[in-house]
Amino acid sequence: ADVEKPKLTLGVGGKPLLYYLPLTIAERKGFFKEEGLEVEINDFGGGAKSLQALVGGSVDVVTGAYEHTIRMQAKGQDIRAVIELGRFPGIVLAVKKEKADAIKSPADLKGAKVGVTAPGSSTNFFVNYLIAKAGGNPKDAAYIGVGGGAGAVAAMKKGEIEAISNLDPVISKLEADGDIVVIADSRTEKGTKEIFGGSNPAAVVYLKQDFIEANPKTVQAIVNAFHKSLKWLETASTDDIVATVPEAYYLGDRALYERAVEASRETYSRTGIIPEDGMKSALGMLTQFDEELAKANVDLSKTFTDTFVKKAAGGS
Amino acid sequence: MRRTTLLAMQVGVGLAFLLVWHLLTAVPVSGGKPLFDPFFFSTPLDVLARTWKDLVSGELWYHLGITLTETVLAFTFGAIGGIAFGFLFARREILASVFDPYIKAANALPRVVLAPIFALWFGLGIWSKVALGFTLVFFIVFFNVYQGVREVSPVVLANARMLGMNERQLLRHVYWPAALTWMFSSLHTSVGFALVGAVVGEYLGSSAGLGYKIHEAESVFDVTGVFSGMLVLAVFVIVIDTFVTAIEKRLTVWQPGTGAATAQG
Amino acid sequence: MRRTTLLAMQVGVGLAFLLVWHLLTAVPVSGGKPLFDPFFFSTPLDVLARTWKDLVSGELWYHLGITLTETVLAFTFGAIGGIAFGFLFARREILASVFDPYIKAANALPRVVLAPIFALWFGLGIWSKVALGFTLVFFIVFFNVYQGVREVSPVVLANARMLGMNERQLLRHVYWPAALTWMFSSLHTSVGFALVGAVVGEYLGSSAGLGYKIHEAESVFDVTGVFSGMLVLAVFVIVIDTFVTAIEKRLTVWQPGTGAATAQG
Amino acid sequence: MHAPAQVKEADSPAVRLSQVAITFALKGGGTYQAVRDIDLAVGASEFVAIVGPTGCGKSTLLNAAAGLLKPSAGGADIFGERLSGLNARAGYLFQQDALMPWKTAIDNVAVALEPKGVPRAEALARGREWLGRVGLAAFADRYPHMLSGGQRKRVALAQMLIRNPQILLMDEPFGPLDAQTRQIMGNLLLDLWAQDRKAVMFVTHDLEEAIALADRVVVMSAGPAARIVGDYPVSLPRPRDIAEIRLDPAFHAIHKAIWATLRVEVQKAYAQGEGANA
Amino acid sequence: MHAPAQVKEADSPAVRLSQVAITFALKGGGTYQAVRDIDLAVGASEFVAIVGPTGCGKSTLLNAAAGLLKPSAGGADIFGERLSGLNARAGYLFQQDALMPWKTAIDNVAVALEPKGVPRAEALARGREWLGRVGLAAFADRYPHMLSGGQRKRVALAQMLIRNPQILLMDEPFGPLDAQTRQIMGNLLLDLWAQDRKAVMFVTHDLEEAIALADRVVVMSAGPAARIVGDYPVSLPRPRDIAEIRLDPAFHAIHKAIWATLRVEVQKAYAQGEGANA
Ligand SMILES: Nc1ncnc2c1ncn2[C@@H]1O[C@H](COP(=O)(O)OP(=O)(O)OP(=O)(O)O)[C@@H](O)[C@H]1O
Ligand SMILES: Nc1ncnc2c1ncn2[C@@H]1O[C@H](COP(=O)(O)OP(=O)(O)OP(=O)(O)O)[C@@H](O)[C@H]1O
Ligand SMILES: [Mg+2]
Ligand SMILES: [Mg+2]
Repeated sequence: ADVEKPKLTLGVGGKPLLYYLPLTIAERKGFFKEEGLEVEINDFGGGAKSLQALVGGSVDVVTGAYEHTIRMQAKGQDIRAVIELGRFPGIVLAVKKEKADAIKSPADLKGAKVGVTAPGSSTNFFVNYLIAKAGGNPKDAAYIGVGGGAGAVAAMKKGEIEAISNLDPVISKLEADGDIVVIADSRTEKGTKEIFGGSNPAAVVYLKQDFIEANPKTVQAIVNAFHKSLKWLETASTDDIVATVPEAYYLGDRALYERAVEASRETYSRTGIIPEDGMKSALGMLTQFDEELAKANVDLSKTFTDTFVKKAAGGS
Repeated sequence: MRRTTLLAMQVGVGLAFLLVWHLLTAVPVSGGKPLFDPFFFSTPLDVLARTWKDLVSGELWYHLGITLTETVLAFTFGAIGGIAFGFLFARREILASVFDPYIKAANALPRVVLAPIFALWFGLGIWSKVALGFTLVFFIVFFNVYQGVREVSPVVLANARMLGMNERQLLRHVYWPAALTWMFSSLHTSVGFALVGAVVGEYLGSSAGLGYKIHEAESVFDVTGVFSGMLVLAVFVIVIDTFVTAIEKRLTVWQPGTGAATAQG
Repeated sequence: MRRTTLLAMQVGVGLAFLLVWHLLTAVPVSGGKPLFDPFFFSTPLDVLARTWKDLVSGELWYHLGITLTETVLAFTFGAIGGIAFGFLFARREILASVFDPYIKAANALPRVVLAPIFALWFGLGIWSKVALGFTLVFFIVFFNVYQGVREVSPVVLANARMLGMNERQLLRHVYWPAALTWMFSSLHTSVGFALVGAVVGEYLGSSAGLGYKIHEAESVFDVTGVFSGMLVLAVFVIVIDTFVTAIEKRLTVWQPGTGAATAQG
Repeated sequence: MHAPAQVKEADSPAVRLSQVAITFALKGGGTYQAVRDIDLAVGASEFVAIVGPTGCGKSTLLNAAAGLLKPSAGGADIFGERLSGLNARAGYLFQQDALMPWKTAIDNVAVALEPKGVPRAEALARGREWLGRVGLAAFADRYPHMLSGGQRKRVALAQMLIRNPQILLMDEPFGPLDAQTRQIMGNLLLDLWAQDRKAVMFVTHDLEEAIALADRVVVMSAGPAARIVGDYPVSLPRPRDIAEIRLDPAFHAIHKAIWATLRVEVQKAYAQGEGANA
Repeated sequence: MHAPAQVKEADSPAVRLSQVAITFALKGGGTYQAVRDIDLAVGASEFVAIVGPTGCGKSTLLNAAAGLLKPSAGGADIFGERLSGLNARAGYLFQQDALMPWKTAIDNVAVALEPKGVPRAEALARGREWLGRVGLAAFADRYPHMLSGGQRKRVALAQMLIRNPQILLMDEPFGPLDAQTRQIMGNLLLDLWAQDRKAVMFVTHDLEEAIALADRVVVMSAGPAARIVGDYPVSLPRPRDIAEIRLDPAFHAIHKAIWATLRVEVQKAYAQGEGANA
């Protein structure tokens, strides 16, 4: 395939995270190459930083959270998702085992210390949303940024926090060690439905609209690659997946990694298309806690372009 | 130069800086957009307005208080540690030579990576931030005090030893005053680093403090919030440094000073 | 002390450290678990084995090369900048007094927050990391050179001026050599910081380098990988520092040195 | 414009201090007036020695003539022009050690030619020659801390003389030298001076040395607020040999006269220093 | 065990340098032998003056006696005991400025009593008294850089003497002082010495001063590898007044004898310094 820009830089905030597994699969399985792309993957200290790199022009394409496209619209940046990678956020709210009796629902988090990856991050909003939904006031809990790594595990083990809203592998690690009890789990279809009443897009591939307009073939190639990746993930066994990712990813603890893959498998998008209700629920969650966004008039149709993914689905 | 002239010039530079910043961020150029992308750069007026709002609302003071505590603690412990070890190593050459490579290696460990370990050991409260700031301040002060002690004039030292001074007295009357200028030079640098340590610590995991506020603002792409946080930091460090300078002036009165070769007019 | 004794002692300390580390992380205590949780602390044997493996596989060299380039560039530019501005400010007192608060404020800005702006300006390649390292090295060197120049002996300076030296000649023959010890003291600190800057920059966003490797290992809870990265860093900085020390020794031959008061045996 | 300046220069003394007073600010707020009402002119080819009790203000006066110290009152004229900033026509041999510790003896001497634009190779050659003249050829590659007190002083002397300045300001140049070396150096200085008659301000504690070398001996009173209390012309014949001239009867007469004045001042100085406060 | 040591002490000279040689390592690999074969004993109540050409190794010898410099060969015995480390029974007046620049004159003097455990108030009082004796009572609160060269030297003198050490090592103590102040200080020193007869090693360039003060004048040869070439007892009566003793005919005889030796050495030194390499 002859694309306009075969050399691409891609940004991601924490590539080894299972959240971004489709990216690693596409890379390792050579799907980018098959599409005639040469992708350099830049890993950032967080999703926000990879988005900043996109806006700043140092990367062309980002695998990041869908909510970024909504936020950017409010900021006057035209950024579009082109394919959905995760249909459930994969965020889990859990409480310390010893507190499990006292905290049964998010509403009981009043006065509790809740660990989130970063203040203002989607894990933070996730708790806010859950508390509000359960009839509590999100402001009544204290939110502590603990990151998404060993620091988060440490915080829970040391008893610095009473509840945690985080992603895998932190959650799987804590679960495996028996430190926590899960209250709300958006890694599964069932859990997500319970929380959001429908699906809720998580990781997507997004680009600047200018770039999409200028390089449609390239974008198509990207989407094709990710689509292949999603299809592969749909059928692959856990062993296949573990064998495909770089060894370094499970060097820490292979069993844990397998467990986490197992737990996350359901979250990956099947079609790559974000459903209408998913977009709405994402927007609803954001506007609830962000005055600026609430004021902005967000046009959801400008957050996702489904033409590429539809073409990719037709092609394959 | 008189104090008022100096102050006027300082303020002038500050205003000039704000003006340039304003021109770059708030005034659209040809393309209709300002030269500096508003996605990354807030305008000075917005930042000042936001800072003012936060100050008035009182919320900022709480966070500022936390960061201040951490900074002061990190600075104090780091400086004391650096001074103590600097003296110890300078006086015990053998210790210095044996541990030299390890100290240098320790100084090169990225603090950001250590943050989880600090969180584990010291919890998520202020102490893990203090630890982070400490590791920055300590090395800067240490290397300077170490060098400062070794730079003592050999004649003055020999004289003091001939006066019969023991190690403690030498420390007090010779090494300490001789190393003072070196020490203060390092303290000026390390005030800033103490703050950086505290803020980065908060940024990486905490529930309060300026770093927390900045991180929060950053997560929702609120540049004005980020810049406002940095403005507060900047003002803040100037205030702390003023204290350091005042102490320095007191402790180094004996120096000839710049006016030494000039008689009173 | 003879070189071999010293080396033996240095190695001894290193081994003792490894032993303690081993005892703390690999030997189970009462509860069946070692004192330091293996989730957070790797054992020395694992770390050495991993480092060896990575070295042999050759992958590490590539990342090391990138980080080395960044560190050297950050160090070089930072040191040059710090030296240049240090001299400039020390020689132009008025500049120094006017800009003093701004420099101190700039030094207090958390680099972690600035990273996106650097990425914007300098791209994601090595230059944004160099910029980050620069901001650390610059201030450390700057403050020390500034102080060093002002500490020149007034009599030596007056003498040189009476010899008719112009500003350039004074710089070369008086200020520069007088500030050298100060400068090197700061360079020892800043070698470490240059590396920290580079690694943190990579950690916050990059596609290669040791910081990238460490970040990768950290996000999958691979403590052995993290520790191995830090080990490589540590060794690395000792090597760079050895160069700095060699240059220092050459440039400061004139100093009395520790053996000054003792005749040859 | 050129001619009148020349005339003026030829007429004017090399250094003229007029109504100079110098007051130091003390830490803590007080002030200390070191010298006052100093009127002193040193002709373009005159050798003036300055003597006075320790701490009276001799170094202070040289500093004023060198432009290193701005007088609190009055001013210094150099060849008829009011001095502001450094005195570029003067060489200054400081009372304290002032060699650059990071340069070897030869480098310390050779570097003095750099401001004149002398190429380095030539500067080194001339430097070596000068080190030989002060008896230190064998010590060219020593750093100052490896030299004895007297050796350092002689390097400083060579450093000053190699530039061949029109005005020599010398503050106890032969202080740490033994009597014999003192004479050798004194004769060296007189030889040079005889060649092109510079203006010299020479501070010493050795009255005999002052008389043996100078055209005029100026005596300062004890401080604070020291003044010039005596100005004695030395009308001994030139060229002089320092060792021999001391045997001259005229020498003794001058010595006696000056000593009478000086002795009183020194005793005053000592009495004052012992007092409660200056 | 106690008694024999006492006997030994009473019998032994305060300082005995035996077969001392001192060699400096030069940067670049060479060495420089400053002195060799030095045998010198200074009795427990003896005043020995050391003279010699500049750079011969006088300061080096004092450093060896003070324990600041380890001889390359031979050794120093202090009251019969081999010196290793610092000589705790000696006070040393350095040739260079050695005051602590961060202490005022009075603090510099008073701090010398701290190692003896004298309370601060008493130390200050005694310090003031000593500053008065050296004529600097009015300058007590000055930092060293605010003092003249001669004033600094006198502060250092007070700093050394206030401790009342058994051995005085003095390197050109009166160098930067005028003739009259020199005499006052010299008399002060003699008075003190008369009280409890310390051992004194006194380096000076002023041969007259050496003779006026000392019991013995030691003459060193020119360096390198300087030796002791003359040892002249001064059998002038005590107590002496420095100014008057010079008029004594015996004084002149001794002066003449020493000068003859010294003169040769100085000329040698000068010739050697001029040579290609030492
Ligand atoms: N920076 C200063 N601040 C205050 N007083 C000073 C300062 N410098 C010198 N003085 C005082 O001024 C007086 C004159 O000092 P100066 O150094 O000129 O003396 P001098 O005649 O050269 O003495 P000496 O022969 O001892 O070198 C002294 O009493 C000294 O204490
Ligand atoms: N650290 C050193 N390295 C090499 N040579 C040295 C060192 N210190 C002194 N010397 C040499 O040793 C010799 C004796 O020096 P010393 O200072 O003892 O002389 P001195 O007799 O005190 O002379 P002066 O009367 O000039 O003070 C000199 O020639 C000097 O150059
Ligand atoms: Mg003087
Ligand atoms: Mg000497």
